[in-house]
This record gives sequence, structure tokens and C-alpha cells, in this order.
Amino acid sequence: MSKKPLQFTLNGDSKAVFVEDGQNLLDVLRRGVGDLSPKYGCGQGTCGACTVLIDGEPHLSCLTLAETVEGRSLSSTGGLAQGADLHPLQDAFMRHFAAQCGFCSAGMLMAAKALLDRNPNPSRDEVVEAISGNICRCTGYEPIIDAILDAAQSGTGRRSA
Amino acid sequence: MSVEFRKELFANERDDDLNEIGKGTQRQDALGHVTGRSPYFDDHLFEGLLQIRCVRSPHHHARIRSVDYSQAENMPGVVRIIRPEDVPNNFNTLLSLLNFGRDDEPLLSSKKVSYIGEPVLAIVAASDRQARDAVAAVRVDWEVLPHVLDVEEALKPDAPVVNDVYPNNTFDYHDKYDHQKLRFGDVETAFAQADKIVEGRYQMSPIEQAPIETNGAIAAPETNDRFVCYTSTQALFFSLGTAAKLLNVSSNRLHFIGGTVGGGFGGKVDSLVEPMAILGCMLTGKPCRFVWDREEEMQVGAPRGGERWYLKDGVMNDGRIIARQFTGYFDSGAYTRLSSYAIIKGTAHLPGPYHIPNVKSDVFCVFTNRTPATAMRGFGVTGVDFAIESQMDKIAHEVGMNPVEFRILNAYRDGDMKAHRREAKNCALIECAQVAAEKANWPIRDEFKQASSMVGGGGERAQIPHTVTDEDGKIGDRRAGRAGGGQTRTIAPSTPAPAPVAYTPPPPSAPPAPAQQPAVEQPAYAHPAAAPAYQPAATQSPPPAAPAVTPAPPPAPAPAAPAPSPASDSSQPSARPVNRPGYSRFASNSGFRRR
Amino acid sequence: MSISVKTFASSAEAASALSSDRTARFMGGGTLIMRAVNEGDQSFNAIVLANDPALKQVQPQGDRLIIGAGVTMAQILASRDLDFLHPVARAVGGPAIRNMATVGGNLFAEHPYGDMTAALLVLDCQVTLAGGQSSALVEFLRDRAREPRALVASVSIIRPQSGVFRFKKVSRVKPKGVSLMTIAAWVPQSGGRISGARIAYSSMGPTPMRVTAVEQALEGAALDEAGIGNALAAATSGIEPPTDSIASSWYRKEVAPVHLKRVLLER
Amino acid sequence: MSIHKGRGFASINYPIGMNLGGDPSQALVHSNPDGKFAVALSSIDLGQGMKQVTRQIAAETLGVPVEDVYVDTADSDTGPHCMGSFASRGTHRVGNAVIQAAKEARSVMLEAAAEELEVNAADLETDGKGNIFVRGAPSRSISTGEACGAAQFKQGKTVSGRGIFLIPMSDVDPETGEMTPVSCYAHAALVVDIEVDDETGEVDVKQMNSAYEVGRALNPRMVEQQLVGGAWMGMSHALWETTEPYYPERTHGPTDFNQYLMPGPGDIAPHNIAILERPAPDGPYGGKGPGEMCANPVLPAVANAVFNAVGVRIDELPITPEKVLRGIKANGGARPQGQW
Repeated sequence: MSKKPLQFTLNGDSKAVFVEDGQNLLDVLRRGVGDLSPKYGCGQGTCGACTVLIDGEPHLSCLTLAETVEGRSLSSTGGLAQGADLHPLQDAFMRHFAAQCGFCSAGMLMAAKALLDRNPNPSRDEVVEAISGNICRCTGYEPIIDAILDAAQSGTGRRSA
Repeated sequence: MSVEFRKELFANERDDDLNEIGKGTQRQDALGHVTGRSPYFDDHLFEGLLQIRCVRSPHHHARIRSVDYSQAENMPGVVRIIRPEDVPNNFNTLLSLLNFGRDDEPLLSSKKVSYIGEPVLAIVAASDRQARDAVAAVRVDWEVLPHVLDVEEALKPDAPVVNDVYPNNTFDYHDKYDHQKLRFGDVETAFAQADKIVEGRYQMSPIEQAPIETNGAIAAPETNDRFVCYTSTQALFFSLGTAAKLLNVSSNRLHFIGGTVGGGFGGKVDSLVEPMAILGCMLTGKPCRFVWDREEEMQVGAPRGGERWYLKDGVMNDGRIIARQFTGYFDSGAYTRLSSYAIIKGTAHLPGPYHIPNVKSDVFCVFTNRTPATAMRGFGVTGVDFAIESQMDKIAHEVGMNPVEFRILNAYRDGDMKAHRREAKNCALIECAQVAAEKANWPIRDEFKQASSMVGGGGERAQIPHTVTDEDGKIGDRRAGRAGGGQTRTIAPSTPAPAPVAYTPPPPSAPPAPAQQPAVEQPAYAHPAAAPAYQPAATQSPPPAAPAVTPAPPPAPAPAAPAPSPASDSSQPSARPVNRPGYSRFASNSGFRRR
Repeated sequence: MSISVKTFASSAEAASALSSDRTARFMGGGTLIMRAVNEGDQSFNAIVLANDPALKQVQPQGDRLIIGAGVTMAQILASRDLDFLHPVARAVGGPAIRNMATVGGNLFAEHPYGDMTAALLVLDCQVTLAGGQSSALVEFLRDRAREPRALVASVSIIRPQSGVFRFKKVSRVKPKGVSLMTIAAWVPQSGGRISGARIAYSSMGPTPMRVTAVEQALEGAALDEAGIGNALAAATSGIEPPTDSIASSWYRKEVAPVHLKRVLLER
Repeated sequence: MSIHKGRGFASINYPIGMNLGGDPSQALVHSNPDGKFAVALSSIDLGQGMKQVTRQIAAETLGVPVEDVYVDTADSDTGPHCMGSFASRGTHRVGNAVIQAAKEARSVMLEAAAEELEVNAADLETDGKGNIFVRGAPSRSISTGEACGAAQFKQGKTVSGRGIFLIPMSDVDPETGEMTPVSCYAHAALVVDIEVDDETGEVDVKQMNSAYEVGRALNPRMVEQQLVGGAWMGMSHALWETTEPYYPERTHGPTDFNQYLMPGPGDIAPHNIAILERPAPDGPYGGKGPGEMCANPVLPAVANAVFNAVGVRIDELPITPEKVLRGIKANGGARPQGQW
């Protein structure tokens, strides 16, 4: 099995790894560079737990051929907090008790961040649309939607993202 | 969405002046969840981690003639083929850890498969893809067998035998019956006296627990000749004990770590991934990961099984339910897993949160050629609650009552005797109904607004009625074509609707009345007061009718009929009003002894 | 059988590599191919990629638009030229899928996917392969099973006048779920009568399809409840919709006229 | 097209715990020398909040602030036996085991404090803020940290405790089903408002109003999590979910989240919840366990609402548009039953 070198930026840090042909980005992030925040929920693109941002846009890392992110800038929930300083979305998810088992949270947060980065004052429908590719089995979605709307409110005037 | 706390209700039973209890404190795990750092089983990195995948049955039911893995074992990355004979003790049932039920399921099947997806071989390879490629290269020679998928079909005498350990396609209860019985009072007499009979058939769908994290485990050798296993299990010692048994290792050589799980909902009790991951680790000396993919989680992982319920109620025109009869079929799939237990739990739940003086139930744990069923949120109860509450709505419609008032009229109250012969306490159904109706602006009359769970129960409602029993459904009778033994009422499992049943007195061979109740230890919190002695119906002539038609007190205070004089002799042990010769107590609560 | 990946600078080179390797598949956005890789699909063991910028372009050409096969749903949503396709692109997956899924990939999507393809079917779509050959989308779909390794370079569609194009994806899940049936309609009117209507479904057969019986019944009809009666009666004429986990064939047939009516009358 | 409104009601109770094999769970509690506590369990937190609910129970029992307690779940080397997280047993069983363990640890802590303060331990109280004081003389106090330090460095005592919860073994009678199934019951009642499209059979849940009786809301925010998410799951079971859409046939079983239908974030219905608390005599601080039962009333309530809306009884789950439409057609049209 041939291996190819791959370089990209993850949460501001440059990464260099060897990847196998056909290896997906989720596997490379988790086992290659040790970012365990994106989760394997299906490998099919139907749950959203592996969502990361590539050049600011949400992508499903399980359906992304790893070598296609050469030279690109990735971000994940693992890099969302700055030190001990939580991102407004993380803060809002905690205040709204928007995580139960927590397994969808990292993907939800990335989907939400992609929305707020582009649209700092979304409507409820826009929030619903933004997380429509992310499944949560615990919460019934309502606390997540409320948290994202709240973060949009509280995020303005704090830090943009 | 809104949430309110109705602190005024039951306030005198509560001390609300506590320091930490009752506060909405932040969850200990919230920070880990929102930062992506909560350590789930898969968040442990190992150098050279091997991956396991299974070869699975494409057939509902087939004999395995041969398995050819010669090509697979020479494929790139393949480290080890795990065969059924590599499993040290390849036969188990989950509840054997509680001494309940017989071993009936291999970790890898070698003789036959009984559901689509049943594993027959596992492959350990350097990557998931390599393991999948090798799985695709395994050739199994199958002899396809007839299969049965419907629970009632499976009970027919000529139905294919799904599980050789239970050749009647039903779990054996108490070494005696092919189902779990509940007998309280005399439903047939009450049906005859009821103003209306309402019947229904209800089907609960099989449902996937669908946690976002699939079932999985990583096992690795520890330096001290032990194995560490990171797991998604919902039941750490279930999984540890199951692994120790299947792998024939001392339990303290297994170090299980879990506790942070990406959702379970009942789907992570079955302990199938942990033994396989550890076995892979034992056979290769390397860390091994066995994780179901989503398709396996949905179609091979055990769902909440399908349940079919037939209900028959005898109702008076004023809305009182005087008798309720259930026949239930739990679709256990090919193996027992936890369905046998769900039926016990479900039986105790009958007839729902209502006071009904005559209750009868027969519930079957049926084996069919489908994915074994297991626990899910509300296990043993969700399905029959759907049946009961749909039926309640039907009855309310039939008798022309407001559905909420109808529930309150029949609701159980503190002090009532429940059908499983324990006193109801701490009830709150009426209050829930009142508050929900109020919130929804569902009108109910004042007398129903004033009803209380704490008033109107007990008294004659605390009595255990004379009870008709029978010996229908002895193990093997159905398979032999003599269901019910020909002398007692027959349940016709193949009929699409409950067959009309005539009341038949129990056979004269029914056990005689015990001369004296043995003193039996009674659990501390269950003291049915002044229960009458059990008298087998065979000695009764005519069958006891009085308790069956004694009206339950309506919610508005009404002079209750004087309670029938129970066997109130205080020297009589009251705890256990039923007894039969030849019945002995076993360690497990089913009275079923394994082996 | 490990997977090999080959990346080419032009779609022509990629097409050539595909044609010479029966075990190769072209990967656009990855939503179909990577899922198959992850699930261990044994029908291919090579992935061909093309970094051809032309695949990502949208170009007006007279009253038509040329859309590169590699244009994603998200790109469509960002394009003012393609505003009429926004409801279609938005119906495909969540935002992450839309950043990945391409127009070209949608042409190959198996049931129950292919919502964009249904829309293209009524927009007079011509499919151009990397080798330059062109065919009507209907023909492309007919041949699709035989040519799984075709590399689509672009599609050409007509730019509709306002009000002519309608689209509806019926799903059990909101705001986003797999299609129970998808209806695309092109209903130009002249003098109060429908003239030259095109109707397409997806999730109602093995591939997205034109519904000619409905089209014929609409010809010359008034676009009102009475006028479309015959078309609704023909809604599933000659169609045997699939049964799947979402709905049975019976149900799809029963509700097809209901949803067709709602699309045509914009209810 | 006609949209028909309907409402349905259901009320349920739910048994807490598993009535098999005594259903035991254990807990160990111990303190550091500075009075900060750890609770070791082998119980599982699968999202329901086991870590936090047992943490609050331990803190309440020990008489220390919740920050002074952390809970470690599920390490078989350190956490003592627990049956597992199922059958609504977590809060009740494990909570009771934690109370017993915390009581034992607390008694050692109070004995140590008594020795330091030269009083009788029976006269000591905790203020829940980290202090132990003499009842009636609050100025005579010692911090929990000092007491634990003294216990471990001066007095040679382990400030620790062991707890187990076990139900006495009981049988099930083969003939009558007599048994001691569980120790307490939670309750719920729910009204659901829906709309049914009589041309497609689609059911749209508009609103839920409910009352849930949970014994004691040990952590009200986490109870809310369970009830909101659980009712969503009930709605999902009622109208969407099945692994075998053509049961008992095995065909067309879903294999992904596109085919396995569950309501999306655009399907959620406003849910107004009232929480009732009738403490269970044997529950930890009266707590029962809201997590499992919360879905159950929704399934029949939706079925009953469909009947109310269009006069069709759907007795097989899930209540798909197809089943509703078939019922409407069999009846020759929708038969609204009138409003409650």
C-alpha cells in the first residue's frame, strides 16, 4: 500500500503526515495527527459527527479523500477554544445543556460555526438549515438550536470567531 | 418549549431545603463534550492498532457446510482469521451472569446461522479496508433452510426450529411453561358480566437505538499479562463477565475502561464487541479494534424487538374496566439476549397504571429468524404502553367518555392491589393527567379535577381476588400440537385476531388447596395487607364472581360496598396468597435454574 | 485490494485513465465514491481525480448555461446566475454535503438520490463528456448503467423565464431528508394555455425520469385545477415506483398526483 | 386538500429498576487529605448524566459543595460492581449506593472533626459550604478539609465509604405472575396536538403538553434534558422509526441515517412540560428516574390524536403517512371526531 505525504494546517498549526491511498480525512485527523474531536458515526455522510471546516466551509471528513486537503486550512472543534477561553458557541452549548452524550457535539459546533462565521445573526430557520446534516439522538435538537441562536447574540461584541 | 415545576403538588412529602439536590448544576462532563475532549472508547490511540471485521450470514436461516478462507488469510494486511473454534467457550447467553436462561448463542457460529448478519468468522487486519477486502474473499457454502419471521407463525407445530436450545421457538419459563403467566381474579366471569367487550391488536415496530457512536471496543495487552479493553458498553461488568466467560479467562485479567459513551439507549448491553476485540488481541498479541459500522449497527445490532399485543377488556357502561386480558408476543429474533427478561418486566407492568380487579396475561418470548432483539429505552414497557393507551382511547370512545376523565376514573391509587400482588404506593397518575389536561386546556369536570392518587384507593381495592389458574402452554405442548392440553382454554397463536374463548373451568387435576401456607420471606417494601388466602379455582364451585364485579370506587367519594371479608386471620401469612405443591424457590427470580 | 488514487490535471487525461482501467471510478465531490470506499465496495479499486478548473466553472452561453460537472451544490447556491436552481441545490443534503456534492456526481446517484438530475431533466439538459461527446440527459441516464466510468465534463441547461420552472422535493424529514418523490416542472404558458411542458420525477424509478404522459396531458391545458385534471390522472401512468425504506410503491403512486397538483398550482 | 386538527391523550407509569438478580450496584467514596472527594463507580454515563447526578447526591450526603466531588465512571480496576446503565436503574440504584458510601465517609469525617473539636460527632453538622460546626454553636467549626487532613495525617482514619444497593431476591410465580418487580414508579401524562393532511396521510405534530412525575428532580436541568429529548424520541417512534418498514418481512431495512427515519430539527414541536415530584420512599432523595419513561406516552397519544383528527385507528407503529392514508381511504374519507 503506497503512502503519500500530506501537509495541511489544522487549527492554525501546520501538519505533515503520510496517508494511505484511499484513506479518508477523518481517519487521518484522528489517528494520523491525533485530533480526536471529529467522530466516526457512520462513514456514510449521513450523521455529521465528523464535520470539520476546510477553508472555513463545513465538510464531512469521513467522505473527504485525505490527500485532497493538501495545503488547505482545516479547523475542528478540538481547536475551537483558545486556551481556557471557550468560543461563544461552546459557552452557549454548556449554558443551554445542549450536549447529553456529547458525541454529536463536535460536529454540531463546526456546523454552527460555519453558519455564524458567514451569518452572525441567523434566523431560527437558518440555524435549523445549518444543522440539518447533523444528527443528534439525545436532545431533540431544541437546546442546540437555542444555544446557537444565543451564541449569535452573545458572540457579537465578544470575539467574532 | 417551557418547563415548570409544580412544587405545590406533594409538597408535604418533600423537603425542598437541600444544598445540592434540586439545583441545575452544570454537568461534570459538559466541558469535555463541547471541547471535543471527552474520552470515548475510540479516543485511545495505539501504535499498530489492528482492525476486526466479520463475515456474516446473507441468509435468514442456513446450515454452514464449509467455510473457505484460504484466499482471505493470504491477502495483504491480514494478520489472523478468527474461527469459531478459536473462541475458548463459544456459547453464552447474556443473562447467564444472573443465572437466567440457557446458553444459546455462539460468538461465531459454526453449524448454522439463524439470522441475516449472524457472524461466522472474524478477520483481523492492519486496516479496516484490508479486513473488509478479506471478508469479501471468504467463501461460505450455505445450505439454506426454511425460515420463520412472524411470531405467531413461529408457534405453529410445524414452524422451523430457529434456535436448537429452545426447540419450541419459545423461551422456557420456570421449567414449566412456554410463556409467562399473570393471573389475578377471573377475567372470564367478569367478561360475561361486562356491559361491553373491547378488543384490539397492537403491533410495536422493531426500533434501532441509533446512538451516534456505534458499538465498539479496543483491546490491548497490558504488560502484566492482562488485557485492557476500552469499550462503549452500557454495562461494564456485563461486558467484562461475558468476555471472561466466552474467553475462559479470569475476570481480573480483564481491565475494562468505559463510562463515557456516545449514546446507548439500550443498544450497548449485548457485549458482542468486547469479547471479539480481546480475542483478537489474545490471538495476535497486538491491540485490536472492533467497531460496528452504521449498517451493522442498524441491521445486525439488536433492535428493540417487535411486539404484538392482543387486548380484551370488559367494561361497564359507566366506564369502569372490570377485566383486562393480554396475549403478548415479543419477537426475540434468533437468540434470547434480554427479551426473556423484558417479558417479566412487562408482565409486572400489566394492566397498566389502572385498578382493574380481574387481569390475565400470557406473554411469549418467541424466536424468529431475525436479528436478536435487545433492550431499548422503555424496554418491556413502551410497546405494551402503546397497546394499553391506544386501547384506553378506544374504550373511552366506545363508552362515550372524555378520555382524560376515563383515565382518572380507572387510575390506580395508593393502597390498591396491583395484579402482580403488591400494593400500589407513591402513585401520581391522576395528578399527571390533571396537570397535562390543564396545560392543554383539555376540559375535565370538577369531580375529576378534585380526584387524588392519595384518596379512594385501598380498602376493598386492596384485596387479592380469588384467582383462576390454568396449566395452558406447558413446554413443548404447542410443538406437539396439543396446546392447552385439550382441557383448558386454548390460545390460538395463528389466528390474526384473538379467538373468542369460552370459559372453561380448570381441570379437576388442578392442585388442591394447601392446608397451610408456608411462611415465606417477604421483601420489606411489599406488604399486601390482609390478603385473602389463595384458593385454587378447582375447589370453588361456582367460580368466585363477587370480586370480579365489585365496582371500583369512583373518584368522587361514594360509599364503597363493604369489603368482602378476606381471610383476615392474622396468624395466616398474608404475603403469599398463592401456593402449589411441588413449587420451589430458586436463586433467580424466574425460578429457572440454568443447567 | 487496496485503493489507488491517480490525480490528473485535465479532465481529458482523467477520462483516458478511466477508459483504460475497468476497476477505476471517477471521484467528483466524494459523497458517493468515498462512502463506497469506506464500506469496502469491491467493484473498483482505483480512484481517478481531475484538478481541471473547467470542471468548476459556470458559464452563460446565450439563453443557456454551461455548468461544470465539478460545480458543487454550494457553488450553485452562491451563484446569482443559477438562482433558479437554488431551491434544488438546497434540497440536497445539509451544508457539508452541499460543499462536496457535485452536479456531475448527481447524474450518477442511485435511487433515492438524484434531485438535481430531476431538475436538469426539465431544463433541456445536454450532457457533455470529457471527450467532447454530447447527449441529451434522458439518453445519458438510459446508458448510465452501462457506462459507469463516463467522465462528465459539463451540463448545458436552458435558463428559464421566471415562473416557468417549479421544483418540489417531498421528504419525510424536515428540513432535510431523503426523497420520497421529487418533482421538477417546466410549465411555459402561452395565451393562458400550457405549451411545451416538461415534467420529471426522481425517486419514482431506477433513475430520474421524464414523465411524458403528464407532459402530453398538460399540452394546451389551462394551469388551474380543472385544466390539469387529465395530467394528474396520468401522474403515474406507465410508472411502477420503487418500494423502499421510505415508502411503498403503492404510496408513491397514491400521492404522486397530490404532489404534482401542488407543484403545478404552487400550493 | 384538507388539514384536520386532532388531539390525543395518554397517561403511563414506569417501573424503576431491573427486577432480576437483586439488581445490585456499588459505589466507593474517598477523600483527599484536603477534603476533596472522589466517587468511584463502574456505572456508565452514556449521556443521561450519571456523573453529575451521582456527584450531586454524593455532595449532598457528604455535606460538601458539589465542586468538592468528582465522579469517575467505569474503570473495572477501581469502580466496584454495577449491573449497568439500563432499566432506569442508574439514578435510583447507583444513587442509593452512593448515598450509603457517602454516609460512611461522612461519618468518618465527622468523627475526625469531633476529635479535633473535642465534641461528640452526633452534635456536628455540615453547612454544605465546606464547614463542619457544632449544632447550636456555629462558631465552633472546622473546615471539611481540616477534618479530612486530621483524619488522614493525625488520626489514621480513611475518610472513605462503601455503598451498595441491593433488592432482596424475589421470585416470579409461574402460575400467577406474582412478583416484586420494582421499588417505585414514575408517571406521565401527555396531550399532543397534531394536523393530518388527508390527501397524503402526513401527520404534523404541532404541540405537546405534558406532566411528568419524577419523584424528585435531582438536577432540574438534566431532568429537562431527558424529558425534552425523550419526548422527541417518542414522537420519532410514533411517526418515523423502524428497522423493518415491512415487518415481519425483513426487506428494505434501513442501513443509514437517510433511510432510518427520525424527525429532523425542522420537525420539532413545542413541548410544554410540568414536572411533578412525589418522592419515592426508597429513592435517593426521592428520585426515581425520568430518562426511560419520557418517550412512552407520546406513542399512543399520537395514535389517539390521529383517530381524533381523521377517524383512523393506527394500531401498528410507526404511524406512517401510508397507514393513515390507507385508513382514510378505507373509511371513504376523513372522519374528524371533534375537539376536546
